[in-house]
Order: sequence, then structure tokens, then C-alpha cells
Amino acid sequence: DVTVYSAGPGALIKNLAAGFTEKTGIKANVFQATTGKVMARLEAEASNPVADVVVSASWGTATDFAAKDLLLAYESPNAETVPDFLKMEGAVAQGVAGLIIAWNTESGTPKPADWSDLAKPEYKDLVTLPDPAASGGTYTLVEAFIANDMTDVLQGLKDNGAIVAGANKAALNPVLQGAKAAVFAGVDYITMGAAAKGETIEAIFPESGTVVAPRPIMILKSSQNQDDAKKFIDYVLSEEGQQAVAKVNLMPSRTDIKVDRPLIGDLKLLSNEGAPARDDVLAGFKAIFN
Amino acid sequence: MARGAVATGAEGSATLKWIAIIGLLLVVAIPCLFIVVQAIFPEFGSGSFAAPFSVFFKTLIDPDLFGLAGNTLLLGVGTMVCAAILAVPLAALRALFRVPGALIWDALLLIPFMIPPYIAALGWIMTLQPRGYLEQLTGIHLAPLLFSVTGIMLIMGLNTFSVVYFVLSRTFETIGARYSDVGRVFGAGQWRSFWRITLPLSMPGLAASLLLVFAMSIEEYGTPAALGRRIGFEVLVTGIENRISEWPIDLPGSATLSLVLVSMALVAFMLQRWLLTRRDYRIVGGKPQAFDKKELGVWTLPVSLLFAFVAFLATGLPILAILATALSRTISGGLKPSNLGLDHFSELLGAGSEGLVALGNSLVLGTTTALLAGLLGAITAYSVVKGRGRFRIVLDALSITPNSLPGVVVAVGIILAWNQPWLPITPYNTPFILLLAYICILLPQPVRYATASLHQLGDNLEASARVCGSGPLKAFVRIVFPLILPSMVTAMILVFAVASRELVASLLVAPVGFQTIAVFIWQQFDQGSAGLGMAMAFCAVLITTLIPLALISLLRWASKGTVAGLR
Amino acid sequence: MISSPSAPAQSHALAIRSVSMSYGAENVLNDISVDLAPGQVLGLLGPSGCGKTTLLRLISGLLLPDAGEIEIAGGKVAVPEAGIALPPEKRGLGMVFQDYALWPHMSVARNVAFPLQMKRVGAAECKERVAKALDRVGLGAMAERRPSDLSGGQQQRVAIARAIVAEPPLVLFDEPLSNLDRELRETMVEEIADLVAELNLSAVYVTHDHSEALTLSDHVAVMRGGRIEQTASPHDLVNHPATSAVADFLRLGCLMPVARVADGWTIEGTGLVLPEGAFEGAQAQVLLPEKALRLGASGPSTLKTTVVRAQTRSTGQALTLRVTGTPHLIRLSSSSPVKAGDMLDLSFSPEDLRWFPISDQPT
Amino acid sequence: MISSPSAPAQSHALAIRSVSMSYGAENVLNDISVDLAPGQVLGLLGPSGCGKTTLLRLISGLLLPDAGEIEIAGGKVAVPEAGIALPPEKRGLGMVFQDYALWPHMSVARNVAFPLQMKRVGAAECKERVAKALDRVGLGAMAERRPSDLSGGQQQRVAIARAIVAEPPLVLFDEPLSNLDRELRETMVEEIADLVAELNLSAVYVTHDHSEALTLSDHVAVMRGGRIEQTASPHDLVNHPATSAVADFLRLGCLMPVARVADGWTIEGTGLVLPEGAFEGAQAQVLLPEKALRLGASGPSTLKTTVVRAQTRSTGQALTLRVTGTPHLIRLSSSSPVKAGDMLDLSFSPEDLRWFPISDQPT
Ligand SMILES: Nc1ncnc2c1ncn2[C@@H]1O[C@H](COP(=O)(O)OP(=O)(O)OP(=O)(O)O)[C@@H](O)[C@H]1O
Ligand SMILES: Nc1ncnc2c1ncn2[C@@H]1O[C@H](COP(=O)(O)OP(=O)(O)OP(=O)(O)O)[C@@H](O)[C@H]1O
Ligand SMILES: [Mg+2]
Ligand SMILES: [Mg+2]
Repeated sequence: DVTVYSAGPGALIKNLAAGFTEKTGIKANVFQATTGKVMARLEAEASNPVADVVVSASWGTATDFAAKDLLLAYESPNAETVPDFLKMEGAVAQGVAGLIIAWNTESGTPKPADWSDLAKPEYKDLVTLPDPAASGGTYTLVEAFIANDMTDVLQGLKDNGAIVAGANKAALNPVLQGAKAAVFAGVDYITMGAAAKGETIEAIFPESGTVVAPRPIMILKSSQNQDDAKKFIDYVLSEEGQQAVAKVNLMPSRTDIKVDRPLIGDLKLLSNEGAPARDDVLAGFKAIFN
Repeated sequence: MARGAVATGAEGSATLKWIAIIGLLLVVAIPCLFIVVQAIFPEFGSGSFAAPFSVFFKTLIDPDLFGLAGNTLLLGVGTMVCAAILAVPLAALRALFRVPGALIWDALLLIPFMIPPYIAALGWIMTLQPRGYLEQLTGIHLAPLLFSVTGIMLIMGLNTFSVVYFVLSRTFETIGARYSDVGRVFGAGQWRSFWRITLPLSMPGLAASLLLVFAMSIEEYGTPAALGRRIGFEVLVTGIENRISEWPIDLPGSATLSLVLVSMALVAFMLQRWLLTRRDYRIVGGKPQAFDKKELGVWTLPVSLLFAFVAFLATGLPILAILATALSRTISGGLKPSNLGLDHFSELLGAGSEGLVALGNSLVLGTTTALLAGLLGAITAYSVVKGRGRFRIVLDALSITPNSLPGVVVAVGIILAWNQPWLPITPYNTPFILLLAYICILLPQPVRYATASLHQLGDNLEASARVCGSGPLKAFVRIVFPLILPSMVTAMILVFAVASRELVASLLVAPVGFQTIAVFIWQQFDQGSAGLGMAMAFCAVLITTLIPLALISLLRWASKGTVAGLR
Repeated sequence: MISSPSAPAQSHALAIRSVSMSYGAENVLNDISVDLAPGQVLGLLGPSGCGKTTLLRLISGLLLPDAGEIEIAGGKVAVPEAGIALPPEKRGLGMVFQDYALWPHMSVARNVAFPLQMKRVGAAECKERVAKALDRVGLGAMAERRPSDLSGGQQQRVAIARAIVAEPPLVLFDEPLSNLDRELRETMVEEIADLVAELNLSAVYVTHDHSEALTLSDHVAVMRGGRIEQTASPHDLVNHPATSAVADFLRLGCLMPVARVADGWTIEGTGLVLPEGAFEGAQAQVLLPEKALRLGASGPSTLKTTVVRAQTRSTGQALTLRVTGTPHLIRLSSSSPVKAGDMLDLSFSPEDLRWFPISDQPT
Repeated sequence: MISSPSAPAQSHALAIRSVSMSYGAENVLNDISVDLAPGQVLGLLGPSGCGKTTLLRLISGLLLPDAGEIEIAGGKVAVPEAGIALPPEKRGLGMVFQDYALWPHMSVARNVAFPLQMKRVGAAECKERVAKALDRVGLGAMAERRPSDLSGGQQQRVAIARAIVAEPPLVLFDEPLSNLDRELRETMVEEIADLVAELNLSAVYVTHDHSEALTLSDHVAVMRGGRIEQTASPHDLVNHPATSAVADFLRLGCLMPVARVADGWTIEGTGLVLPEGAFEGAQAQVLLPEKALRLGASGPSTLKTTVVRAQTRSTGQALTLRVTGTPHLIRLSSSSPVKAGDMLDLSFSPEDLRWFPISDQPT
């Protein structure tokens, strides 16, 4: 048996677990929640861990766990085609989410092409953005903006009446219903999923570049089922596993899996080299938006 | 209740006292203790007692804290006032007059409890925001009201006023018209005798339920987060959730902030105690008086309209919003006939047994929680009201604590407590841990309900049972419990409703692979399918409403109308 | 706030006309009619459960009659046929409830002050009048207590103080002294009598204590099973009971069946022959009033009796005698010591007897 | 389930020794001692608020004494010094509460059945005994009603039925007949007396009705302000009151101050000179017992009086007389008609007078 704590799309982990069991005959028990809840549960359980494999939506967890020496080093044979920045000792990306502009095509606004477009008068009072304190993706983007001296975009947004609205879903909802026109820093796979369901929404990758949120998958050192856990990682990184990842509109972390959507290689990425510490990033954001 | 001398007869059962003490220790005190420990020892999760108080003070000296606490207080008090304004007239009318369709109104007013707050908030947003359902239907939107502090208070008041309504209508029913009629003989008009007599006499119910509302609203996350963040209105609980919702998480920080919430609730609690001990509210005496509800006469229609209006606001609107979303193929498609259909419902049924299993789990858990929490609540309240000594204040205070703790924090406390490696057996990772969590979170309700009722009972009723040869336990079972049963039935129905839709604790402490309705709904949302989730929410509300309703009808039929609370 | 109903010709403080009332199917009051002149007290006597409290509740407006009419101070307050039903607060009453009905959340003083506050009496005057009312009932020292911290009798006195403090024109007393000791009861009866006289109030006074009723009332109504058997002044009631039931209820003396014989009537079982009573038929009942009886064989007619029981009383002995040859018991108080088993002769004059038809059997 | 406390030598059904008790700072009972033999009834008389109910609550175990000892049937049930405090249910009692303490959620029959169920009496027997108890109190027809649908007196009778249905060895009655009419009261007193005699029960009987207390009780304790003034048999109590307070409370007659004069004592204001009483000092009080008084000037000593008030009673007239030249009032009942203002002579023999020291002033 293997116990997986997974943040992120429930359908994905459900499919992965089912496929894994089918393929290997090993049962996979899944606990699925948000990153925060998964981490809270992990931390509360720390003295008597239950999980074998953890999937998080934030790469930071992996580096942090590694620093605390919680992770089992394992290089899956299937990880060969995963680019280096998506793997480290003890963790590898299961898939990658990108940050985008989610734009309602029926909103009667011109289609934005870049972040700064949303600061234009056409979008006055029509933009939402997730709270970086509650959304890892937005946080990474804000971090990159600060690192690249692009905070004037944020200031422009604020001046244009953009509102900070909770986590990702809370920011997307008003755009879907048409109360707002676009989400600044939407999440690509959620937006694409909605579009696939027939919502009039489009994910736009901004010209000036964006950030991605790799979703690390890792084995805890405390695991009692390390072999099964390794098999699980192998399965996730297998062709079949990566197709499942792609099915929920995430970018597969293996570069050799081709699906019909912009992939990591196609994106212009902003670096967040030189960004300040988390508290300062949040404080900087708050200084603009409050 | 101040009492003269030591009275063995009034002391109550030692068995019950110990059940209450042990029950509260297990269910409430232990998780709370671990939360405190977590607040003090940041590394406690991994079993280390390093760096005590390092995070504790850092969190407490945060300059923002003052503002957050102020906002929290404002929100709590505002919600309380809204809830009281909505509930008091309805409860009085319901209890003292023959309101047509009273049971139906009761059932409708129960529904706000069954709708998870995050869904209700979403429903409100989708209805009132620009291009929301209201604008689509009528061309106007109420965004400025919705996204304002008043709006948050109103919506939270609408979500919580039924607590006050149910407690108070039981309290008023016990008071009856007798005492105000006496006032009228002495020249007080109907209104004045209500203000001077009935309302003050209902203080046990009013204070207890407003305490519940206060504690609930300072702890509630969904609504202030969905509405408040947009206008920069942040409260303590958003701080707590922020510390726990994204990586990196800060358990000790959120535990510390929770303690601030708890101390606020405890202050409110002391206020409530003071109100209740200052005066005497024992109106159920040894010379029972018949009491018939009065006819409304010409007021029948206006009163029915008032009930309809409030029920529409509190229940109709959110439910309609849920239904609209569930029926819409896409949200962006709006309420156009072409965009409407039963797709989500058929998908729900087609999703196979998973939703049904979740529903079954929730119903079983809800029922068990309701029974156990009801019983433990009644016993605790009894020990507190009838007992003596300091222990009962501690018990009483403990019993309100979980209500002011955010669900996440309670869940963390429970995991910390029950996942200790040295425990020989543990309910952790079995469904029983959910039961523990639910009882912990929901215990405040039955305790407050029972407290309110017990404050109305005269001492001699139990005393005479004792003299007739019944032991304290039997006197409780045969005399006290039946007398507070009407309140307890209501409390248990509420507990059932909330337990069967509880999300946060369920999400966090549920054994791996165990699903409840709320978790299932949340996952549908998480996958981006608001429609499917809303369809599920709608079905869940329907079922959780019908079950207690069927139960009440059954009880009513079985008791042939002799149980007061079911009339 | 008490707007007294308009009084065109205030001939009655209270008038009840053919009032009936049922609890569900059970008929509780039947065709009750009563008049009460201003400044007078109407005593209501009757066995437990006969409907006294119900009648007071009708007068106070806490219940509505099924039929009939109630007038207070000349204004109609309840006429179900005409849809008139003045609420209690408009009737200007005071009332002592049988179960006191004190408000537990108010102190004694606040309980008593309530009727004054309802009349918008100023705070200072209010305080003074409350203190006076509490002093009247001997509870001046307990003003700040809670009602539940008082003894039963003290609670009852609070109820009395509350009923009279505002000096309402019509006061209803429902067994107001039942839990008080005799001394206090006598004082309170005097207080109430004084109050009624001083302020020209009217009162309806329900009691089980005959002496209380007879002392205080200008008229006494004797109820039985939801009907009024007789309304009369105390003197008439005692001397001319209308039915044997009234005589029996008032314990006026010994009721015995008599049968017609050749030369008059005989009390069955005794050899005693009574001269013709003003009465037809073959069977009848006579009342042998206790106050017509003398110990000793000196009077015109004589009965032989045996002492069944002799009980100590503070003023002598209470004797229970059995008329020799019959099962009939006679109660009598005597100050000369006798003991059970003694034979006593009683004498009376036949004109003191009261005659009733036999059908009218007391229950 | 009543396990009677073990009885080594059951000489007393109830023994109370030097019991004291306070509500907070307020001392309510002071050094109370009482004994009650099995099969006997102890009457408790005393003014409102003197602590009678409190004493019953101590006996029943609903309150604990601050000091002293209570024994029931020879077993200690409350000794605060020794930490003994038997809970009420272990004391095997029945009790009629002053406020009835009926359970509103149970029908009359279920209220009455409760003590039997607690003793695990079988359903059939239980039903029968409940019916019997309800018949005893005249409520056989109301078994299925709720207590709230009864009149005050009917409720009180339910409370009586509940207290006696299980025939407990010791029954405490707290003014059990206060809301019943006189006829019913007499019947109930007899019922209770029969029950006590038949089953050899013991009872403590609180009442405000002297005749009830004197009829029913083997011993009567007169309480005043938290103390027992006197415990005696009814006969002794009436004939030899221990203090003037007792005499006054029992309304035995007229209490008057007397002062020593040269040739004996004089009742101030009258010319009457009494021979030497067995008494020292310059001032004293005498009790002129009502039963020692005769109308007319034929006795050894004579008092002149004026009729202040003559009230109709069912057995004659209740007279209030003022001793001419003094403010003292004498109450007397008479069957000869007199009216207010008449002058009456009363005679008595000085040996019937009872003497008390002057300090012992009744309050
Ligand atoms: N709520 C009720 N429902 C049905 N019957 C009732 C109700 N209240 C009283 N009764 C019945 O009505 C009758 C009259 O009751 P009421 O209280 O007027 O008697 P009462 O004369 O005051 O007697 P008491 O002297 O015992 O107080 C009683 O037989 C009683 O059983
Ligand atoms: N809970 C209480 N707290 C304080 N004082 C009390 C309390 N209960 C009773 N008392 C006082 O104790 C005294 C004795 O009360 P108790 O009830 O024993 O009187 P009682 O003799 O039964 O009088 P009654 O004949 O009026 O019923 C009274 O003066 C009363 O005011
Ligand atoms: Mg009555
Ligand atoms: Mg008493």
C-alpha cells in the first residue's frame, strides 16, 4: 500500500491512483485537499507520520522539506526527460501550472495581450486578482514582478480599480459570471478546464513572460512503504501518468510528452532571482493594494 | 444561579458530573490543550519542545493585530445584532401565537444551517454582484451593499439568526403568555408586557444563543474572506486561514491567533454568565399552568408575510442561487433557457456511487453526532447549572471554546492529540476521529440550548423526584431531560444539519479515502465544476432537511402532540 | 394607562350576566349572573374545582366567555355575541393569583412597583407607595429579595401587595390568604376591609375560609359545579340557606331526612316527632342548625346523642356527636370537658329548623 | 428502591437534635430539637416565614443543616460534623411540597405513579394503587389530565396523592390542605389520620389551620422566628401554653398586662383586682382564655366590655369586645344576637388565668 497526500486537482490524483493500482496491483490511499491543508496535516502528524508520498502545488515545500531532511532521495528512471529546474534531490515535478490572464471573451473588452494591458482604462474596475497570501501561484508572480522591478504594473492595476479577491476560485468566479472581465494571475489549467466546459473564458499567456508553479512529488523519509512509493513516482512520470496530468490541462513535466497546449518550453519565464523574503513580498503587495 | 445553602437534592448526579467532566476532557479539553501547546512550542508537531514562545510573542506583537481584533469584534457584535433583530420577533410570534404553517417555517429556517457557509457566500455573490442573477433577472445589482461591512454582517446574520430563532422560540414557548398576561392585568399593554416581562424572562435563551452567534461569527471564515477581502476588511480569522492555507504554513501562529479568538469568546461568555446569574429565570414551577397559543386574528396575513420574507432572504435566495448555478450548463452563459438543463444533476447521478457513499457517510456521522452531542450537551449543561463549585465554570467555559476556534485549528488540535505515537489505541485514521471532531465543534450548540432551558426549571421539580425515591440519575432521566427535551430535539436537529455538511475539519482529519458530502462538494468545486458541486449541495440540503423533518413528524405522531416542543 | 371603560350610570362596579364557559368539551361555568355595587365586596365560596378561578379569569379578561356579558363599572368588557373583548390592561383591575404568578426576574419591590409604573406614577411616589404596600403586608424588610428567596406565605403577601398597590377600582382576590397563619390572616382581612372602605374599591374575594368570606363580604355567592347556588348577604346566607347543598357546604349544622307520619314528620331512627313544616310531600330534609342547639334537655325538642369524638381546640372542644339511632353526625363546640362515649342531650326549638325538598341532595 | 436506614432500636421515627441552618448570612433555624415516635403525627405551627418549610427540607435531605443531627427511623441521615448526608432518595419519605412540585410533563396518574415506579412496583399493582390514591383525594376521574388543566385545589390533591401512594414510613406535609375547601379539608384530614393509623406511618404536618393541627397531631410544635417555642400534646398546648407568644399565636384568649398593687394584681385600666398569682415582680401578663369566659356577671370575677364588632358566622356570631377602660380586645363567639355598641359582662374564675412574665412580649 501507498498513502498519497495530494494537493490540487482531485480528478488527477484519482485517475493516477486508479491507473497505478491497475498497473501494479498496489493499493493507493489518497488524501486530497489544498496545499495548505495537506501541509497542515503533515505538520500536525509530524511526530507520527502517515503519508508516504506527498504532492504539493508549491515547489517551496520541496526545498523546505529537503532542507529539513524529510525527503527520500530517489531519481526515477522516468525522470530523464524532466528538465533540471523541475527536479531536485528528493523531489520531481508531477506537472506544471502556468500563470496567465483569464479573460472573459464575452466581457466586451478588448483581448489583453500582456499584464500591463489590464491597467488600461478599458479594464477600469473589471480586473480581479487572487490574494498572494492565499494563492501560491499569485505569490510567485508577485515575487517575480518585484524581482524584475515590474511593481508599477501592480500599482497600475490598483489604480485601475482591480480588486484582490480571496483565492484562485474566488477571483475567477466574478469573471465567469461577467461581473469582471479578467483575472490577473489566473491559473492556466483551471481556466482551460472551465473553457473546456463551455465557459466563455480564455487563458492568455502574457507577452512579457510569466511564472510557472511546478508541483513537486516527493517521498517522505519516514515512509514505511518506500518501494511502493517509488513505484508510484515511476508511474506518475510514466507516459500514461503524464497523459493523466495533461488531461487536467496541466503541463506535463516531461518534455517528451506532447499535448495540445502551450508547454513549458514554449513559455517565456520571468526569473525570480533576487526576490526578497516572503514576508517582504507580501508586505510589498499589501503596501500597494491596501 | 445563586442558591442559599448546600442542597443535596439540588446538587445533581455525581455520575452525570463525571460523564460531563470526562466527556469534555476527551472531546474538548485535550484538543484545546494541544492547540495551546502548539502555540507555545512551534516545533511541537515533530515532537520537539524547542524555542518556546518564539512565535507566540512574535504573532502577538504584530501591529496589525489590534486592527484585526477590532474588526473581529465589530463583525461579531454586528452579526449578533442583525441576528437578534431578525430572530426575536419571529421567535416570539412563533412561540406565542398560532402561526399558520409553523412547522414549515421552522424547516425553512433550518436550511441556512445546512448550506455550507462558503456556498452560501458564493450564492450571495453570484446573485448580487454586477451581472449576477439578480441583475440578469431585474436589471439591478446590489454590489455596493454586498461588498460592505454592513453587507457582511447582514449575510452572516442571515446565516446564523436561526440559532437565535430556535433557542428563543423554545424559551418563549416555555415562558408562554402566562407571565405577560399577568402584566396585562396590572395595566401593561401587549407591547409593554412583552418588553418588561416576556423578553427579560427570555434572557437565558437570548444570552445563550447570542453567545453562540458571537462565537460562530468571530470564527467564521467563508463569508468575511469572500466579501471582506475585497474591501480590505480583514478579521483575525482571515489571518489564521492565511497562515494555514498556503505554503509555508504557520501552525503556531494560527494557534496563537486562535487563542485570541478564544479569549474574546470567553469574555463574551463571562458576560453571559453574569447576565444569567444576576437574576432568576425559573418559571417552570410546581404549579403548572395551562397555556394555549393565541390566535393571530387579523395579523395572520402580515405575520405570514414576515415569515415568508425572512425565509426567502435567509433560505430562498441562497437556495435559488444554488439551484440556478446547478441548472446552468456554464456560469458565463447566464440564465438563458438555452444554458439551462439538468446536465449537472445527471452527471451527479452518473458519477456513480461516490456521491451516494459520501452522502451515506455524512448521514450516519450526522445522526451519531447529533445523538451523542445532544446527550453530552444536556449532561454538561445540567452539571453546570445544577452543580456547584469552580469546576462548573471551567466546564461551562470549555463548552463554548470550540465554537470560537476555526475548524482548521480544531482539526489540527485533534490530529496533534490523537496521532501521538505513544497512544496504545487511537481513533485517528478511523471514522471515529470525525465523530470526535464533530462533537467537539458542535457541542456548544446543545450545551447552550440545554443551559437556556435549565435556567427556566424550578428546583422543586427535581427535588420532589428525589424525595419520591428516585436517584439523581433517574431524576435527570425522568424529570429534567423530558422537560428540556423540546430544546434538545431542536439542538440535535441543528447539530445533525451542521455535522452533515461540515467541511473544514472533515477535510483535514478525515481518514484517508473517507468522503463526506461536504468534502465531495468541495472537490467538485476544486475541479472547477461549480455546477456539479452546487447540484450536489442542493441534493444534500434537500436530504438533510427532509430527514429531520420526517423525524419530527414521526415523533409528533408517536407522542400524539404531548411533547411540547413538537407542537 | 388604565382607561376606565366609560361609565354612563355607574350603578355596578361589576355585572355578570348569564356567563357560560367551557374548556374544550368540558363545561366549567354555567349561566353565572352576579352584580356588585361600588364599594362592596363579593365573597365567592365553593368547593375545589367548582370554577371560582375560572370566573375571576373571565372578569380579568384572561379568558373570554362562550356566552353572556360582563360589565365593569358600567362599560361592557366582554360580550362574545357582539365581539366585544376588552383586553385585561383596559379593565383597570388588580388581582391576586391563586399561584401568585410573581415575576421571578424582578425583585420584590419591582414586582410590586409594576402596576404603578404602568400607570406612569413618578419614581419618587412610586417608591413611597411600594414601601407602604410592602409594609402593609409586613414585608418592608424584604423589598430587595428575589421572590424565590421568600417563604410561601411571604410570596403570597407580595402578590397581595402587588394587587392593591395601585388601588385599582376593582380587585380580584383568589384565595389570597391561604398560605398565611391565622394571626396574619386576621390582620390582612382587616387591612383589606380598611382599604376597600377607605378608597371605595370593589372586590371579588374567593376563599375557602368561611369566616373570611363572611367577615369581609357584603354579599356571598356560593358556587357549586359551575353554577351559583345562592347569592345573599352573610346574615341571610347563614339564616336562610337556599338549598340543602348550601347549608351542607357552609356547615350550618346537621342535615337529616325526615318522613311524614300521622302527626307531622319524624326524623327517621329517632322517636322525635316534629310539627308540620311548611312543606308538601312525603319526604323532606331538615337542617338542624348548630347555633340553634343547646346542651341539656331544657328546650322544646330534645335529641339524644353520643359523643363520637372530642377534639381539643384553642377555644374549647370540638365535639362530633351521633344522633342516637341514626348515622347522622352533629358537630358542636363546647367548653365543658366531655369525652368520647359520653351521652349528651341536645335541645332545640322546632322553628329554628330549615326544611328542604329531598331531591336536592348534596353531593 | 427505598432502602430504609438501618434501625437498631427504632424508638424514634424522626429525631432532630439541635439543628441550625442559615441561608447565607441569614439565620433561619436555631437549635431545633424534635422527636417523633413511630405511628405519630407531629404538627408544626408557626407564623409565615418562621422556618417550617426549611425544617421539612432539612428532614427530607433537600438541604443540609449547618449544625446538629437528624435521625430517621434510628439511622443518622444528616450529621454535618461527621460528614453524613444521606441523599433524599435514601431516606424513604413522602412529601407534599408547599408549591406542589408537580411535573408538568406527566399526566396526573403518572405523577402519582412515580414513587411506586421508583420502588419497582409491578405495573398492574401500580395502576391499582394509583387509582386508589386518586380516589382517596377525589380525583379518580382526572387521572389522565395534565396537571396544568386542574384547578389549584385539584393540583394540591394530586400532590397529596403522590406523597402517600407509596405509603412511606415518614410523610412530610407542607400545608397540604391550604387550597381546599372546608368540607374537603375535613375529609382529607380524616383520610390522613386513617392512613397514619392503618399503616403505622409517622408524619410531620405543617399547617396554618390550628384546628387541623390540633385534630391530627399527637404533638404540636409551635415555632417562632426559627426556634421552637413549645412542643406539647394538643391538650397541654391549649391548657398550658409555655409562653405568652404561644398563647397569642394560638389565639387562646386575651393577653393583658397586669401590675402589682397592694392587695394583689390589677389589670390596668379596670378596677379589677386579682388575687396573688404564683409570680414574683412588679409587672406581669395574664392570659384570659376564651374558653374560661362566660357571658353574664355570674362568675367569681367580672369584666365589663363593649361590643366592637359582631360578625355573622355559620355557627353564630363572632364578637370582638373591648374591655372597658383598656384598649384590649377579646374575641368570643356567641349564639345570642348582639350588635356593635352593646355592653356585655363577662365572668371568669381567676384560677383559669395563665400568668407570664412581662418581658416575654409577643411580636
Ligand atoms: N386548562 C384547563 N383545561 C381543562 N379543564 C380545566 C382547565 N383549568 C381548569 N379546568 C377545570 O375546570 C374546573 C374549574 O377550575 P377552576 O380553576 O375554576 O376551579 P376553582 O373553583 O378555582 O378550584 P380551586 O378552589 O381548587 O382553585 C375544574 O374542574 C378544573 O378541573
Ligand atoms: N432561598 C432563600 N434564601 C434566603 N432566604 C430564604 C430562602 N428561602 C427562604 N428564606 C427565608 O427563610 C425564612 C424561612 O422560610 P420558610 O420557607 O422555611 O418559611 P415557612 O415557615 O415555611 O413560611 P410559610 O408559612 O410562609 O411557608 C423566611 O424568612 C424566608 O424569607
Ligand atoms: Mg382556583
Ligand atoms: Mg413554607
